[in-house]
Amino acid sequence: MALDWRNFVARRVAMLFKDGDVVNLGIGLPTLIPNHIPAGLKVTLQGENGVLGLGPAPPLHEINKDVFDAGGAWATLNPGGSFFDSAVSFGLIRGGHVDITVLGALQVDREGNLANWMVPGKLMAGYGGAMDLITCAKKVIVAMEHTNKGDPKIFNKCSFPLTGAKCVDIIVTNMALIEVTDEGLVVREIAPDTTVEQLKAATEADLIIPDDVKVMTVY
Amino acid sequence: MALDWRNFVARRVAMLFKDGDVVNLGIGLPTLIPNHIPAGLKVTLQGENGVLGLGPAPPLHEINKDVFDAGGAWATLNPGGSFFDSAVSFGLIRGGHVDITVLGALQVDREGNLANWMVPGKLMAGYGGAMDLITCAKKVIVAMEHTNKGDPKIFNKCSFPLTGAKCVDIIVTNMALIEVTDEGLVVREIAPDTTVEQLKAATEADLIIPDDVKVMTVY
Amino acid sequence: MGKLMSVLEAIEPIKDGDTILVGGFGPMGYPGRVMRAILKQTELKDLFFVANAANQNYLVALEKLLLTRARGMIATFTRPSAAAEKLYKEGKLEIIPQGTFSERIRAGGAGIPAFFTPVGFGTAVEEGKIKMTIDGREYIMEKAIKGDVAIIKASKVDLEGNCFMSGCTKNFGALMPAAAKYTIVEAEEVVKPGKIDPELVTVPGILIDAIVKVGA
Amino acid sequence: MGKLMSVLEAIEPIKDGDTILVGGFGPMGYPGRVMRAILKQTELKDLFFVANAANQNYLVALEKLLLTRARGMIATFTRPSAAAEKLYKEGKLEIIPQGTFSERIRAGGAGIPAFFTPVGFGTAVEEGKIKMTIDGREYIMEKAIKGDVAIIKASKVDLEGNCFMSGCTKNFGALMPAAAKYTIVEAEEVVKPGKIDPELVTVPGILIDAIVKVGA
Repeated sequence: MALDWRNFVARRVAMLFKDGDVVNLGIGLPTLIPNHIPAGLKVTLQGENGVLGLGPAPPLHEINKDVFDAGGAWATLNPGGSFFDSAVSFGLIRGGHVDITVLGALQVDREGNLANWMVPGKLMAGYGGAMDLITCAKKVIVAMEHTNKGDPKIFNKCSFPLTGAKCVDIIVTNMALIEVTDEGLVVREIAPDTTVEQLKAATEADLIIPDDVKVMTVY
Repeated sequence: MALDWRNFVARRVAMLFKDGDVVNLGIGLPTLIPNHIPAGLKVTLQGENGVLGLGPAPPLHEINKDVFDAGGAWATLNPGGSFFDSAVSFGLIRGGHVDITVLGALQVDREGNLANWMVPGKLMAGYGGAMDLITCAKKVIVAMEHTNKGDPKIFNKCSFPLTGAKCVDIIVTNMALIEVTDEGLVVREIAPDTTVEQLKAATEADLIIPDDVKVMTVY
Repeated sequence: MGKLMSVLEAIEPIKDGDTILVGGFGPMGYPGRVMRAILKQTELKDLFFVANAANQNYLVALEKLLLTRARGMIATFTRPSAAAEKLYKEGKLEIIPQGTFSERIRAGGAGIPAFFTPVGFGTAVEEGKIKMTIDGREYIMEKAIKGDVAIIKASKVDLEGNCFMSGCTKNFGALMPAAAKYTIVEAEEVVKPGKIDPELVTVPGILIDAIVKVGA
Repeated sequence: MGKLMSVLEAIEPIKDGDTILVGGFGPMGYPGRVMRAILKQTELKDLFFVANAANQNYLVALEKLLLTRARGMIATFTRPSAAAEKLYKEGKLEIIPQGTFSERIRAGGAGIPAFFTPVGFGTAVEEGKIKMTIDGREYIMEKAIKGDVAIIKASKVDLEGNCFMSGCTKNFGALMPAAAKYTIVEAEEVVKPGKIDPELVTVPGILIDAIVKVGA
């Protein structure tokens, strides 16, 4: 059964996790990721709202109104999980105890700058916990649709106000897996249904495409 | 039944407490104070080792090895008490949530400076939690014997390294109750068995003795 | 007088111009009963709110107070909120990162006037702030937040004010009482002192001034 | 490999020169079993210890390590300790206030490189430190403490490393794991994940690397 593009991206991101990782997932597409974490891989999900060990959403009749994720969705707690206040929660985040954070973006650029909190003159959402997470998590993965209705989201330089400076490590989209390096944006994988020309056309930023670029595949 | 001087001092200090006060008691003489707090006065005892609501020492056969005071003595917890770590504990202290701290001193002086952590060349004990308490508690009460085997302990200027600068509010000894003011040390009460001459002889510091000085009495 | 009182008694000490810290992560842990009383049963004005979020759908009393009776707000996320948009355009809304928000409130309660954090460096958050390089990395200095009043919600509270906040409802309400001069807690369950396990006290009673029991 | 291991396996990663944070308020919460193993079953040297106290009567393995195999120590209270007196005379013992000690360790774990406190102003503690006047009061800047290793004791630990520390035994051990690269916890009771109430977890398991079960 073919995956839709959102689940394709979610599964490719899940494949980047290692045993023992502590992972924080943003709202939107990243919430699909838990369904794709291989059984047997021990990944601890952190919610910045004060929880470690988030489990799947409960059946409606088993909701505990005090257990929810940072997007406000009902959740469960896995055995070995724990609850704490926001100072402890962001102490864990700021202290570097979250290995990976995965979140969406309005814009990302060649230096790894990320903008996702406002569109000048249009939208003002706020930082929430994103700024702490992308500044302090050991690895920052952006998971998103490659374009916004055809308009590029990956730039040489972000024009929106930044959520974080030089923080993004990897960008995973429906078209490619791109690594942010000191040399620039290096395309490591291209989706099977995407050509190099399509990828370049959908990206404002200069891309480095090595000879050994791989086809993006998921198990 | 007459009180010995230590219990006399302890009771006079207890009479300074008000309903609702949060109080931290140092080691030595201050540990006698709880016996003298009037029934009906709600005073919450804090231990900087991570506890609010310390109760009396338990009978030997009822010791809970995880409940103790900051002097390391076994204690009990009153209903409504709670436990927490040392960062929370000193957050409460530093944040000004302890109303009164009572502790001993090697030296106190006219400016309210206090020295109780070392005697140069002789003794090096360390600050423990005393420095935080005397800097941040709303009221600092020194409870001690007026002299050290006849040698004064109240000076115009401390010679030992300070534990806290300009922090002491009230000094209660077996000879007097003295208030530290901007004008200097004001004797508010003199013990019944002490003369003004004896008090002055036992004190290196200049003392202000107002006309309305009272006799130090306890209930 | 005990700490358990009516909502009107509890909010009586609040004054025009006060800075009010409001607990809750979205609707979870948000003290809706007390906030509604401030909206509907007082004419308090020029209030300054410190709350994680504004949200016109879930935090209705706060939204209405922000619209007409607030002189400003500190928050981390304010979508959707017409009131927050209005304050933002007027330069009266300070948006800060959530970890910095939490830590500034904790600092306010813990006697720490300021601290350094890497969060916000290189963004608009750093503007106007002291910067320092410490052990080779660049940081910005953030100052403590204190309030006149904290309004929080607990799962259970005893008559001395000891609060238990269940699961993820601790969030910011657990930090606010220490940072405020006067704290009101609302709870559906009010019990006798000693009925909350001393290991489960989220906020010690010494930090609580007023308890309001709300219908379950 | 799981986190439960022998004491020798647990201490194997410790290296000469390491900074070791040791939990405990006096003997309560002090990880005696692991400390004895370091003393008797290793030849580790040039160690730097961060512990609230030195005490030759109650903290015997620490005392002996301080006497012969330590390059220095940070502590708040060291009486009686011949080893601490020796280090002090050699200029290798830093005595700091206990609240500053706690907060510096918490800061180390929470990504706060430095903070301001009023404690120590006007005393020897302020020497050599940055001072700042904030909102009219004078403060000194204190820097975070981090370690290579933390060694702590818990009342109960689960196989994922979640620790429950009972009563007053939380003290500094609750703060140290976040501030260290590698943490060993010793406990008399080791249980399956899920057997500790999620509201009672003093230290989350993600901060624990090695669990040593000790005889009751």
